[in-house]
Amino acid sequence: QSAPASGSAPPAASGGTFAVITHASAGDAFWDVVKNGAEAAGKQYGVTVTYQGDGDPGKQSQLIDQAVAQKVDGLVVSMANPDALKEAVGRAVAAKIPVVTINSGAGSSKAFGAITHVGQSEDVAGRGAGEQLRAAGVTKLLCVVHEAGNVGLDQRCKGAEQGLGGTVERLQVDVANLADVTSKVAAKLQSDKQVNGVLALNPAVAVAARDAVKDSGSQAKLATFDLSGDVVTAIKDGEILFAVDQQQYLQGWLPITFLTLYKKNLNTVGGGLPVNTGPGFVTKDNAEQVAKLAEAGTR
Amino acid sequence: MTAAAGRADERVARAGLVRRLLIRPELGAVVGLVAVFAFFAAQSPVFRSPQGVANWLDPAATLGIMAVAIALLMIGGEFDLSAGVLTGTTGLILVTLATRYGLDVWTAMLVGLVVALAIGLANGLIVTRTRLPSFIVTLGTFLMLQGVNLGVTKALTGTVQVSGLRRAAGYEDARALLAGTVEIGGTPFRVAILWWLLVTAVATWVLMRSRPGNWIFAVGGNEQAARAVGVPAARTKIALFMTTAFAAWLVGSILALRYTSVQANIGIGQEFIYIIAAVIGGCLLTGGYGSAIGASVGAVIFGMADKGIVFLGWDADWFKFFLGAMLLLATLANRLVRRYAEEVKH
Amino acid sequence: MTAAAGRADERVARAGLVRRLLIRPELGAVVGLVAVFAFFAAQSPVFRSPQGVANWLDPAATLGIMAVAIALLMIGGEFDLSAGVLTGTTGLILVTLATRYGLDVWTAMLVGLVVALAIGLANGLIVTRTRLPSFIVTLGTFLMLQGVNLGVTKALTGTVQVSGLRRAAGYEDARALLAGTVEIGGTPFRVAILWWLLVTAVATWVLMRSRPGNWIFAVGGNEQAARAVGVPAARTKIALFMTTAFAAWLVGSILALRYTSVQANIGIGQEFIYIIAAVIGGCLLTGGYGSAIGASVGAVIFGMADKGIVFLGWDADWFKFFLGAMLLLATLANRLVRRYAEEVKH
Amino acid sequence: MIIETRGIGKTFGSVLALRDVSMGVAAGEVTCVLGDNGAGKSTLIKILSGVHRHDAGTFLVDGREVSFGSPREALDRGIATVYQDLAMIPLMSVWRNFFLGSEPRRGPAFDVARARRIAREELLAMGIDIRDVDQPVGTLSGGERQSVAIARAVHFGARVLILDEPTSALGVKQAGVVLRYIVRARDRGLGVVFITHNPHHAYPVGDRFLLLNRGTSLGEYGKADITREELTALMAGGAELAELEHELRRE
Amino acid sequence: MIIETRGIGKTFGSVLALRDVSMGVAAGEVTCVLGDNGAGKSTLIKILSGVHRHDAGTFLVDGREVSFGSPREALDRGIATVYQDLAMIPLMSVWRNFFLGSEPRRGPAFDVARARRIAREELLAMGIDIRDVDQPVGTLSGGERQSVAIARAVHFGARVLILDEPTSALGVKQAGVVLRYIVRARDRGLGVVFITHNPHHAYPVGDRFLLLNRGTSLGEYGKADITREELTALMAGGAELAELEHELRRE
Ligand SMILES: Nc1ncnc2c1ncn2[C@@H]1O[C@H](COP(=O)(O)OP(=O)(O)OP(=O)(O)O)[C@@H](O)[C@H]1O
Ligand SMILES: Nc1ncnc2c1ncn2[C@@H]1O[C@H](COP(=O)(O)OP(=O)(O)OP(=O)(O)O)[C@@H](O)[C@H]1O
Ligand SMILES: [Mg+2]
Ligand SMILES: [Mg+2]
Repeated sequence: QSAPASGSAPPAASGGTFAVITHASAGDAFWDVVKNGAEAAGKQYGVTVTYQGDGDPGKQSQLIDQAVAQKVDGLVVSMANPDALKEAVGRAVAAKIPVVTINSGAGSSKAFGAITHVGQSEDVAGRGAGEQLRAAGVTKLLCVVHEAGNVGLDQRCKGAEQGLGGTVERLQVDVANLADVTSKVAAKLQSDKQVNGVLALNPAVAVAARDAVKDSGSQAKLATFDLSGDVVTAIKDGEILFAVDQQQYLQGWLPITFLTLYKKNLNTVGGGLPVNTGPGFVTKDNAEQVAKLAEAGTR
Repeated sequence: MTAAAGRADERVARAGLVRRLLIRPELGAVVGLVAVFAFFAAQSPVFRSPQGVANWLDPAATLGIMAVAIALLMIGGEFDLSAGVLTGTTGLILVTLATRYGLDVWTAMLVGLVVALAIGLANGLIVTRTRLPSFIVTLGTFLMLQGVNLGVTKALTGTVQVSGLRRAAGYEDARALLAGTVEIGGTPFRVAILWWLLVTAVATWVLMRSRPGNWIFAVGGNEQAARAVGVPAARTKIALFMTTAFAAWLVGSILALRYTSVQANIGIGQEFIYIIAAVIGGCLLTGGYGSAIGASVGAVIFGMADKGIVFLGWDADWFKFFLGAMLLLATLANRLVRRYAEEVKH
Repeated sequence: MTAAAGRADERVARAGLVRRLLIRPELGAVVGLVAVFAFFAAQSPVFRSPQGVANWLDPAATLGIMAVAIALLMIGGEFDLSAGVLTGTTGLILVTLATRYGLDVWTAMLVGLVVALAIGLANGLIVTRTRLPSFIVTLGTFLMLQGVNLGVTKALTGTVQVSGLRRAAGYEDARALLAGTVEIGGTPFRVAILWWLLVTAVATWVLMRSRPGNWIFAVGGNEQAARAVGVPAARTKIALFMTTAFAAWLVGSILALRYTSVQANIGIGQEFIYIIAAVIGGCLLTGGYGSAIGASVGAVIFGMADKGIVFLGWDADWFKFFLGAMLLLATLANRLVRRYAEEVKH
Repeated sequence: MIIETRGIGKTFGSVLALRDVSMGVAAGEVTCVLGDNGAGKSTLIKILSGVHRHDAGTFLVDGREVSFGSPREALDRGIATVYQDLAMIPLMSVWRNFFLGSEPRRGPAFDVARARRIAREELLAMGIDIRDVDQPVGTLSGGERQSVAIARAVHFGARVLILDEPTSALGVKQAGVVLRYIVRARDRGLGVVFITHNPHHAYPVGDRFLLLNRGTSLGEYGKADITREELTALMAGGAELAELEHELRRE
Repeated sequence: MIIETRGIGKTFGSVLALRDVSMGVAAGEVTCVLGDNGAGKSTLIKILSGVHRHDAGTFLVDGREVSFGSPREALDRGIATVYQDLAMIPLMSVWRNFFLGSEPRRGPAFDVARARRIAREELLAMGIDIRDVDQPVGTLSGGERQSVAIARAVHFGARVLILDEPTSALGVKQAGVVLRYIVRARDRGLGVVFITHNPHHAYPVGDRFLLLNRGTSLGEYGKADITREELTALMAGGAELAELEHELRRE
């Protein structure tokens, strides 16, 4: 089969096979950078990295079970829903597979037997965004949720609410249909003039929301999570205030590094405390530098 | 015993013009439309302002273009689940070729069109040759295209989104034609709305006043009987799949030009919204019945309900609940009107 | 001229046992099953190991329970798009009541069952009373339930996921019954597999060997003709919607007990996978034809393809591509076998 | 009179399909309904059997006024019908179609073995030698399908048997069998309603003749009041048939 | 001979529907195909009209061997057919059905006004007074539907007209009209294949009689070789009909 496989079945001769299993579906802009980071690290260390993801915690735990059945040498798991993954992770630990948790789930990481946790939960990032927006004078914020019921997105909005200290209204849009995003955000801005800030949780949504702000003639400040070429351009042009950058590349790179070291050398990093990767912010000041990196998919 | 043609028949009760109009498939949907509009317009002044109208007409236009194509296909007795993802494929082709391979926008769009038509042709050929249900075949293409969109985009660009179309040659012209705005009474409306009206008009003419239109109804109503009187059933169906692919290309290009960037997972899930709009507009899922205007009206109903809830500022958590209730009520109104029209006496 | 019953008829060619078997709807699907299994088993030793089998049988089981119920409904000529979200609703009810309102697990499950059956009843009543297509009606319930799942969960718990079922009274017993494992040859298999086999067996018996089974085929094949000979068409359809709701409750409870937490958006999108499995297993989308065993086989095919691709370690970006290709090939194999069976001479 | 209608009528949207028709069906008698195409014969019997609800006039069963909401209600009063266009479920096998709605039971189960056997026997008795009762009805020939419907109605016919053009798709021999069934049913005390375009089929078995034309009744005649020739003439709308025979023979 | 078959046969799965049938259709002649229900008549004409492909024997049109892949190919050689069970699209209006597959054009468009007018005229000429040619075919009576199909085939019939039980659902008058059409088509030099169960319809118009029984041919007779009584006797499988008439009359 001619899959352009960055991680293909036969384990590479040297280091071993590590499985990255996240709670995001394939093609998600944020998690794609994580994937790129993990794969780059795999190439660097000469180990095989496989990446899978599914937003349904049940499916995610099935993927973990599969990795255990395949006797991988290490496991990287994002835990948006720790309760649901408890048993699957437990089975991996019982099978003597070292586990590193990433992104959310820092609280349960140690209890489940993971060797360490990398990254920070979405609400920390959200809080950072909220604080920045408050500094920019936003009092009523629109949080654009592009996948209803997604825990990560909910945590981002919640964090922003804490950081802002003002009102946060949620708006549900369909990320697969950008025209819909534009017109819904515009509808909200037209019908509620109090809203003076918009927080997008995805770069494509940010681009669509930018049009909405323009269309509706609103003065609302726009910020977003994550980067894309267009987002960076918009930041440079002053259309978007800033983008939250969790530096999630590290959430892919570091766990593979740690697992490789653990396997070779039994190193454990952080002594059970989480290793933080962000959040960073991309603003007009540093947009120029990261533009290229965002296009390449590492920021 | 044989009455002269044209003489009134004593066995036909006098049917008022109103009732005769109501019997048409699309005019049932129009009642749903009026009801939904009245509901939102009464409560939100912004909703009925020109700016508000421009706002909810915009997504209705792109949805409408697709709904009309899907309605033709459904009247012809088939489904296309791959149409939503195909809008993404054409957009990705356009942006990738224009930004990474230096093609100008027009050439990139042409390549996208060729690929889209090829995919439509493949869908049609597989369905007519293997006689597998189109639900399954286009589900296969749906999944495969999803994989291709993601896999190829990643392989070529290293990311799951391509952007930067603004800098490509020919961008401004193409944008003005497909993704610009026209001012009407001081309010800018998207040109997509004009394209949508054009597509609806052409589709209606084809359905009602052309030979292929007659064939579409026939292959959807009873394919074997249609074949038996010499209708080129396979060719008709293949043409319908290619029409859908064409519409997907049109919508994909409009959206890519408007947002200048495309994400690899765009369009997923939209295929059902197209079908929903067509069904609200009176198309039968079993084929052989429906109208292009109805599908357009269905698209507007969906667009109004979808945006109206936001205009009213109802709790976002309950959004889907209201949307579902609204759709159910609109279709119910539509149905009640039609039944009334069919059953009223004398 | 009238041949004695039982005497061989000279107009019937000798049909081999193999061919007679192949003509059954489900045995076509079995060929697809064998092909997919052989493909993955040949390349991945883990896939064919007991642990691997337990691994892909597990999702096939929950999918299979739903696919069988949906297959019955589809044979009866209707769709249910709300079934996937309903698994989430029942799970949310179970976990919320057991963790926030102190009910024991059994009572909470009972409440979930009552709600599920009420929703099934509502679906059935609306479809049979209004004569709207079930696609639209259950689409309405689908959206409404999505809203309710999110809105109510947020309102009651403040988050979009509820967890902590492990601490509820009666959890261990309920878990052992619905979400535990049984050891076979040293490998733990999920008990859900047993439930799935039971559901398939019961459904097959009902379809083939009971009066309601006859009615199901009839209302799906030609509702008016069935009504004309006295089949209680409305009651049959309502019962089918309630059966689907029951299955959704069973699966929702199994999953909630297994993962002890439920997310408010769970189950969205699954409704089509159920339909896909049923169609792979030989159900007609137009109703009147299909089998419960076929739907189960379809679920296994889907489960194997879904997990097999992961076992082979193919790039996740291309996952959907392979899944689509696999499904298309499996259905094609199925169809070719059936056509061969029907056309072979003497 | 088991069944009686008085000035019954039915409208579909703007189409007046039936107006002011009065008729009766008595036990032990055959009522023939005759008339041109589109005269309203099928509409009339669909009202009698509960498929349509009449919207004018009165409809009495056993002297009591009724308005059937579904065919089940008619069946429950012993009215069994062979429809012209609502006959069979094409994808279902012959025996399943045969027993649809009245499945024999053994315990909770559908007694499949008995259903198969009876279906085959009843069809054989009609002179239809179905190869295989498991064959889907959709693959039967037009006449075979019609025979299954008739055999079913005869098997389940309780008090009134309604047959809408049962003989039209049948061969001479099979038609003869059906006519014999009608006579036999009549002799068993059933009321029979028989629709046909063939006066050679209608006259020998009919006791009363209801003539419909363009939705209205031209009158109901007893057998005593009318000769075969008169009947034929009335059905053909005058001397047309004789003239035609003559005309065709000339060449 | 326009059409000729030699030892033609067709199998559906394990069902041998037709075996070793030879027949011919000549210009200006009417070939009647007669036989019991399930004898294979419809299967035979579906081969002639391209719906099924034969799997044994040879099939010649104008002396050249053919095997039609679709009805279109048959139509293109001037073979028009009225099918017993593949007649109409129920949800489509009468005029759309009438012109389906052969729509009249005006420029690129379907000439709707003309289609409406011709459909109404042709039906009136058959004695069927359709209220409204915009009515969906599904709401017509059985006989009206059949008339539309016949009117269509007659209107488009080029060299061979095949009619599968066209008169079975028709009233006496309408059946007469159809028989007259057959004669007129024959006189215009068309070859006609006419399937019926009614010897009174078959004998007056037929020139040759092909008798089928249980899928095989019992022989082809010229009109000179057979009397009406012999034909009736052959169709009824012996003296059954006479006996039946007698039996029924007795009571
Ligand atoms: N559902 C319907 N909607 C509209 N018109 C209808 C409907 N059903 C029947 N009609 C019309 O009512 C008239 C009577 O139809 P009916 O079927 O009763 O005739 P019929 O006497 O049985 O004729 P045939 O001998 O041809 O079967 C026909 O002209 C038909 O077009
Ligand atoms: N598609 C099919 N599959 C299986 N069997 C078939 C199929 N079509 C026809 N048959 C069988 O072939 C035989 C001949 O059918 P056919 O329709 O040719 O009969 P016919 O002579 O037209 O009868 P009738 O006078 O009743 O219309 C029948 O027994 C029928 O069951
Ligand atoms: Mg009738
Ligand atoms: Mg026939």
